[in-house]
Parts: sequence; structure tokens; C-alpha cells
Amino acid sequence: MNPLSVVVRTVCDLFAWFMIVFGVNVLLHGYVTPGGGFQGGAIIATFTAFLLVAYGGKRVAARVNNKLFDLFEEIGLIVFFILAFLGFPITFFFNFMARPLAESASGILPGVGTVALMSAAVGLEVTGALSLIILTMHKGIRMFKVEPLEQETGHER
Amino acid sequence: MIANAPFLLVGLLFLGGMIAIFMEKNLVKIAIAISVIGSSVNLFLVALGYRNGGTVPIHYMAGENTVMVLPTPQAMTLTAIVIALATTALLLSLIMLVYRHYGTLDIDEIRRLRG
Amino acid sequence: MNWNDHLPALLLAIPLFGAFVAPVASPFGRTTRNALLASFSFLTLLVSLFLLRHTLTNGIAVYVMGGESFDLTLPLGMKLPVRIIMEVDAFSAFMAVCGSIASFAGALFSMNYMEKFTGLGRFVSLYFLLTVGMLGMMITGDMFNFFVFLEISSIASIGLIAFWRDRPEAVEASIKYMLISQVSSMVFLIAAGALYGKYNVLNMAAMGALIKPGTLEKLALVFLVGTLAMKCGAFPLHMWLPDAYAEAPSGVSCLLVAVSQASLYGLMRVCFSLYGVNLGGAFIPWAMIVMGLSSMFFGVAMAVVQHDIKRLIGYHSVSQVGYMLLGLGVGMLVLTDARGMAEYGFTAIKGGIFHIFNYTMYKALLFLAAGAVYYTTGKRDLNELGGLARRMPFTTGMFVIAAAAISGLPPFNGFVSKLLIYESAFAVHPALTVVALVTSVLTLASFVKVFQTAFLGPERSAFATVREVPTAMLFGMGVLTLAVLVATLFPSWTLSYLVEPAARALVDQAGYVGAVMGGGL
Amino acid sequence: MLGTVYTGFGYWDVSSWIAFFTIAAALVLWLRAQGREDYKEGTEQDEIYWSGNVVPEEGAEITVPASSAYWGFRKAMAPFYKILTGMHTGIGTDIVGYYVVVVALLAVFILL
Repeated sequence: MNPLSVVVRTVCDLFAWFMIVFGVNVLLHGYVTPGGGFQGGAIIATFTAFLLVAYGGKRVAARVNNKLFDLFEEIGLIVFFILAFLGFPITFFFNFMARPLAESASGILPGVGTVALMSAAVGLEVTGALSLIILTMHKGIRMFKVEPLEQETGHER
Repeated sequence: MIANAPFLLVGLLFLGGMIAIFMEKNLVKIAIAISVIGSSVNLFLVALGYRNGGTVPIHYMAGENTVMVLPTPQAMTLTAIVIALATTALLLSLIMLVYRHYGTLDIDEIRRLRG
Repeated sequence: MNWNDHLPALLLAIPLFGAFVAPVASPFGRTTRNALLASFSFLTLLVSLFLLRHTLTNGIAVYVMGGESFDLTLPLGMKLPVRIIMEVDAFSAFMAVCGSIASFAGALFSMNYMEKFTGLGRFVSLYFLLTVGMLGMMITGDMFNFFVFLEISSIASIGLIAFWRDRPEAVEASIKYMLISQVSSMVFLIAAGALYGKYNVLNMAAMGALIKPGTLEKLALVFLVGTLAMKCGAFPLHMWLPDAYAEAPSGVSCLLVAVSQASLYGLMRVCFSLYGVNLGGAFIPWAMIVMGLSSMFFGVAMAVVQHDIKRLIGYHSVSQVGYMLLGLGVGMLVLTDARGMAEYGFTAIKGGIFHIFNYTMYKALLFLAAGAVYYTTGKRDLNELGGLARRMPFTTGMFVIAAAAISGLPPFNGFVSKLLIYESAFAVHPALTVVALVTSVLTLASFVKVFQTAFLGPERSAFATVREVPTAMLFGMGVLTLAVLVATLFPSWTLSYLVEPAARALVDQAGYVGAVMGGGL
Repeated sequence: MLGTVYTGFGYWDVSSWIAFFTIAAALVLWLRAQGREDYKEGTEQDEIYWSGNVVPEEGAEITVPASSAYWGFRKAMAPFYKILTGMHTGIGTDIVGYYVVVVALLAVFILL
């Protein structure tokens, strides 16, 4: 993919960061709004797609490290699992942090408990995974320069 | 009668997707048809949970109005959307691999495994 | 707290954790990854065995995900259950044991089998996800949750079938399976949604208590049956199955066999526990029987003419699924008829369930043996194979045991379950038994062909350097051989401690409903 | 432990079968151990008989390939196999088509 014109790149510079902020907002308010981890993560991952379209594959591939997204994915998954596992003396997935609404002085937050944390973990996971999907699929296009498929060593063809 | 309009649309979308699977030969178009079928099913689920005059099923946002739409079908729809995203990404990746191996997207020519 | 109460959650949590840590652990090297693969699948097997013991002594185990207590199915005096509920009766636990044995054997086998390839961290991750999807389908008690696990297992299996990205055939088989599995899972979701719209409940037990015969229910039943019969490979819907089984890596084919049995479990759960006496006449049982007979006969007829070893075994999967559909269909036919049930229906169900165990074990073993041949020789075409018996004595021996068991040669376990099915199907109509017997003969014929061309004969000069496969692979096959031999030598023990409680749990709709709804129907 | 399985019509007993196989195997092995009196080592009895033809040098490589096995069966059933293999076209949309047709047929028949 070739980089687009200077107009697009400038707009990308200006607005791309707002997408991340918006995504984080959606992600963190997942427990009270119709948003949540997946939606927020998908919005943040749009940032990667945006960069790819505006700046072209070569530059993004040089700058972006796939290991970072791998790390995001792993941290999200493991945090999610640990949060679910911590409810174990009662049940798996039990919301052990939640308190009844009446006990708390201020609003909704204490009633939420692990749901908000889980939604953040899912958001991290989806960010990493979707960005990885986008980058990997872009790497797989190779529309003009056809490279041979990497050969596996195990079986003869 | 007008309350049944979403279900009519669901039927139309489902049939359209199904017809497209059989009429189209291009794998990418078939992938689009499968996405259309998935969307029609999601619409079906959301339409199931609607109550007349209902609001968002979130306690502090619903306000005075106590009639809420059913939250369970919405949760189901969200899950189905996530699954549909995963399958679409996988399907498109597989299509890319097929194109690189076979050099074509015509589904009638991708038939080394038969008999 | 008592860990026995939490076994259903642990059964899912352990392989799920394995799937999540596998990409983290795999950069630490081969040994760490292999240890992870073996240890987590072994833990899963242990948990499933404990779960089986728990259900056999304490009856149906109910587990409410995220509830205030593990058995609080109806909180706050509600009439309908709200949370996702796992419901494990003897049949589910039996299936979970079958599935986790296959998973353990496939994991042991894959350690050496896959070591030459790249991307193994993802492989381990997908393998455990497939295990989670399979076990989740087997123990869940919730309609939508069943759909989610169905999709998890189909996505993971699609990824694993296409794991050898550099083989065009593997990608082709994967994309064909993907097309049909996507369309059919959407149909499944429509059926689940329609039932939810009518009864306002997603829990299978609660739905079973509420359900009444009607047009919508019949349509939903057809959609559910069609999808699940496709997933387990009944005759006109089986086209994806030999492709997928043949092109997947062998350890994965071994697990895919168990996954198709999970779909069969779902089919039986829908027909027996969800609909039960409301099935609405003899149409669905007869459809099941006809599907079973046609899968049996046409599957084996296609298998006789194949000359790719894994594809041949894949077509045998179609034909073996037919036996289970026949046995369970005969049982379903007499579900409302107490006399017929006592005379032959219960025997048919026992035969069908025993055949599920036998089929999972010997078919997984056959796939692993075919994989061992592919591992050492690099060939799958029977025309190019020959004379391997002297080179690979252990593989040959285990292949002979599995082939004799699948052909129903006495005294092996395949004969026992087939005998139960023959005799009970004979009571319905003799023609059913005739088809089943002809199928058995053709099965033997095709395995004689495989054994003669691949293992017997003079040694080929091309295979002069072939050695026996590594020890871990032999252990993987040995686990399954052991299971086959146990079922062979102690058939009455297996029948009375594993199969009969499972069969009784399957036909006991009131018990299944009562475990969630609290006794009062 | 080696129990009897009652099927409701008859029974299956694995121990008697194993006993039968042991006795039969012992009998066969004993018969085989007797040998033939008229066998002389080093005479023409040692030569390979290959349907009266000359035995080829590369005998090990000449075997019946798997695709020729059961040739007569396949020849006799040729019309049947033509239809059956014709069904397995290997085209993706055909696979989906069979699914849709089967579900539609089931739906029509259950509502009748």
C-alpha cells in the first residue's frame, strides 16, 4: 500500500489520537454504557488501520513492532482469566469486588466490581488482536511483489 | 403488522444472502453473502427483544421510564458480532491463502479434493 | 469449599488457561511448550475422570457461572434460571471423559509430530481452544452458550485444519468447512433465538420444562437437528468431513473425531432432554435412522475405493457415525412407549453410547497410526506404501488392534457395541440390521486393503531408512490402545459403570429438568 | 471381571472367546510345527512359484497397488460408484447446497 496525499496524512496526524482517546473512553465506561471492551478495543484498533492507509505499509511496518501487540493480547487474556479465577472460593467468574448499591455512598461504581476491570482487559486484548490481524493481513497481500510462500520443512511437496 | 416489519427484513436479508451464496462464483462475494446472513440473524435477535416504547436496558440511563427492552438478546447479539468478526477475519485470510495457492477465486476451480 | 463442586468450572478453566499461556510460554523453547501441552491436557483428563466419579455417586452436578453459590440456579425466588448454568449428568461426564482421552493422546502425539513446523505457540493455543470448545459443548446447559462453544470449536478447528499453510489442499479443506459451518451456525442461532422469543428462557432444562409441541418448535427442531447432524457428518452433509480429517495434522484429526462426537452429544441432548416426549411423532427418529443407514452404507462404499490412507479413514468416520445415529434413533423411536423401551429401546441407546466411546478411541488411534506412517515415510498414498510392518512393529500392532475393533471382529469392543445395535435394530425392522451387517463387512474389506498394502509385503528400498516413531508418539497411541483393550476385556464392567448410567441419564428428561428447576416440574 | 454382556436376546462372553482363540491358536501352531515329511532342503521345492512365469529380478517392487484392489467389485458396481463419486464434486457451494436442501426437506416433511 502506498502512502496517501499530504492532506490525508495531516488529518491523520491531527485526529488519529482522538480515536484512541475515544476508544479508551468507550472501553472504560463499558459497565454503564452500551460500550465495553470489544467496542473500545475495536475503535482503538482502527487507529492501526488508519495509520496503514495514510502512511503506507512500508513505513508502518518499519515503525510498528508486532511483539507489542502480542504483549497486549497476552496481558489482556491473562488478566481476564485471573480475574475470573479469583472468584473461585465462591464460583468461577464470581464478582468478588462488587458491593450492594445501598452500602456505597457514591453512585454506581462499587456495584460494578470486576466487570469494569474485565472490560478493560478485554479491551487491551481486542486492541492487540485486531491490530495484529490488520497488520498480518496487510503483510499477506503482496499485491505487486509476489514472494514465494515460506516453505515448511516437515513435508515434501 | 408494522411490528413485524423487522422480521420481514430479516427474512429478505437471509434469503438474499443464501441466494448470493449459490449464484456467485467469487469467493469474496460469497464471504460478503455470509456476512449478510450473519447480519440478518443479528437483526432477528435484536428485533426479538424489543418491547413497545422500551428504552435502553441500563438502570441509571432509563430514567423514569420503567419499560426497558430485553437485555439478553442484546448481549447475545454482541457475542454473535464478536464471533462474526473473528470468522470474517479468518475467512478473508483463508481466501488470501487460496488465491496465492490456486491463483483464482472461482469456487468451481478450487476442487482438488473430490471423489 | 469443596473442590468437587467446582469440577465443571475447572474442566473448562484448565485448558482455557493453557490456551492463554501457550503463546507466552512458547518462546522459552521446545521443552517448556511440550511440557505445557502434555501437563495441561493430562490435568484436563484427570478433572474429567473426577467429574465422572462425582456424577456417578452424587447425581447431576449443576454449576452456576458467577453465581453467589455454585448451585443457586433460581436466585431471589425467580421462576426461571438467569445465569449461564453448566449441567453435568452422567452422559455429559462420559462424553467429557471420551473427549479428554482423545485430547490427551493427540497432545502426546503432536509433541513430536509437529516439531518440524513453525508457529507452534499458536498451534498449542488453538489445540487447547478446540479442547475447551469441545468440553464446553459437552457440559453446558444453556442454548446460547452451546452456540458460543460450537463457534469456538469450529473456529479453532478451521485454524488447525489449515495449519499447514503451505499445502493448498489443507487451505481448500479448511475453506470448504468454513463455508458450511458459518451458514449452519447462523441457522442454529436462528433456532435458538426463536425458542428464546417464544419461551423467554435460554436454559435447556427450563426450556424442556416449558416446551409445547407446535409449528415453531418443529421448525426450530429441524434447524437444530440439521446443523448438529452436519457437524457430526451424517450422510448428505458429510462432504467436508473426509477433506478436513485428511488434511489436518494427525494429532488434530484425533481431536476432531472427539469434537464431532460433541456435536452428536448436542443432537442427542436436543432430541432427548430438550424435546423429549414433545418430539412430535416418529418423523425425527425415522429421519435419524434413515440418515444413519445412508451414512453407514454410502460412507463405507466411498471408503472402499479411496487410496489416500487418511481420507479412507475419514470416510469411515461417516460410516461409524451412522451406527450411533441408528442406535440412538431406534431408542428415540420408542421414547414414549414404555414396553418397547424396556424390550429393545434401552439396549439400542446403550449400544449407541458404547459405540461413541469405542468409536472415539479406535478412530483416534487409526488417525494417529496413519499419522505415524506419514511422519516416518512422508507419504499418505497407499500406492506408494508397503512393507512397513518390519520397520514399525509397534505402530503396526496398534493399527491391527484398531482395525480389528472398527471392523467389529470379535472379541474386540467394536463387536460388542455393534451387537447391541444389531439386535435392537432387528426388533424394529430386519432390513436395518442387514444394512448394518453389510457395512461391517465392507469396513473389514477396506481395512484389509490398507493393512495389506501399507504394512505387509516385502520391504521397499525407498523405506530403507524408516525407523519406529519416537516414544512420545508411541505413548499417545498407547493411551488409546489401552482404552480399546480395557473396553474389550471388561465389556460388562464398562457397560455397567460407564454406559448404563449415561444411557439412563439420557432418557431421564425429568431428572435433567429437575436439577435446574428444583424438582417441581 | 471378564463378564457376560446380556443383550436382551442373547449374550456375549469375552472370556470364552479368548479361550477359544487360545486353543485354536495352539492347535494351529502345533500343526504347523509338525512340518511336512517330504520336504527336502536345497531342492526345487525351495524355488519361488510365480504363476508359472519367470520370477523377476526386482520382485520386491512388484505388488498390487491399492487403487487396483477390489477391481472386480468396483467394476461390477461401476454405475453405483459413478453416481456416488459424482455427488462428491468438491465444490464449496455444492456442500452448502446439500445442507440447505436437507434442512428444507426435513422442514417440509415435519410440517406435513
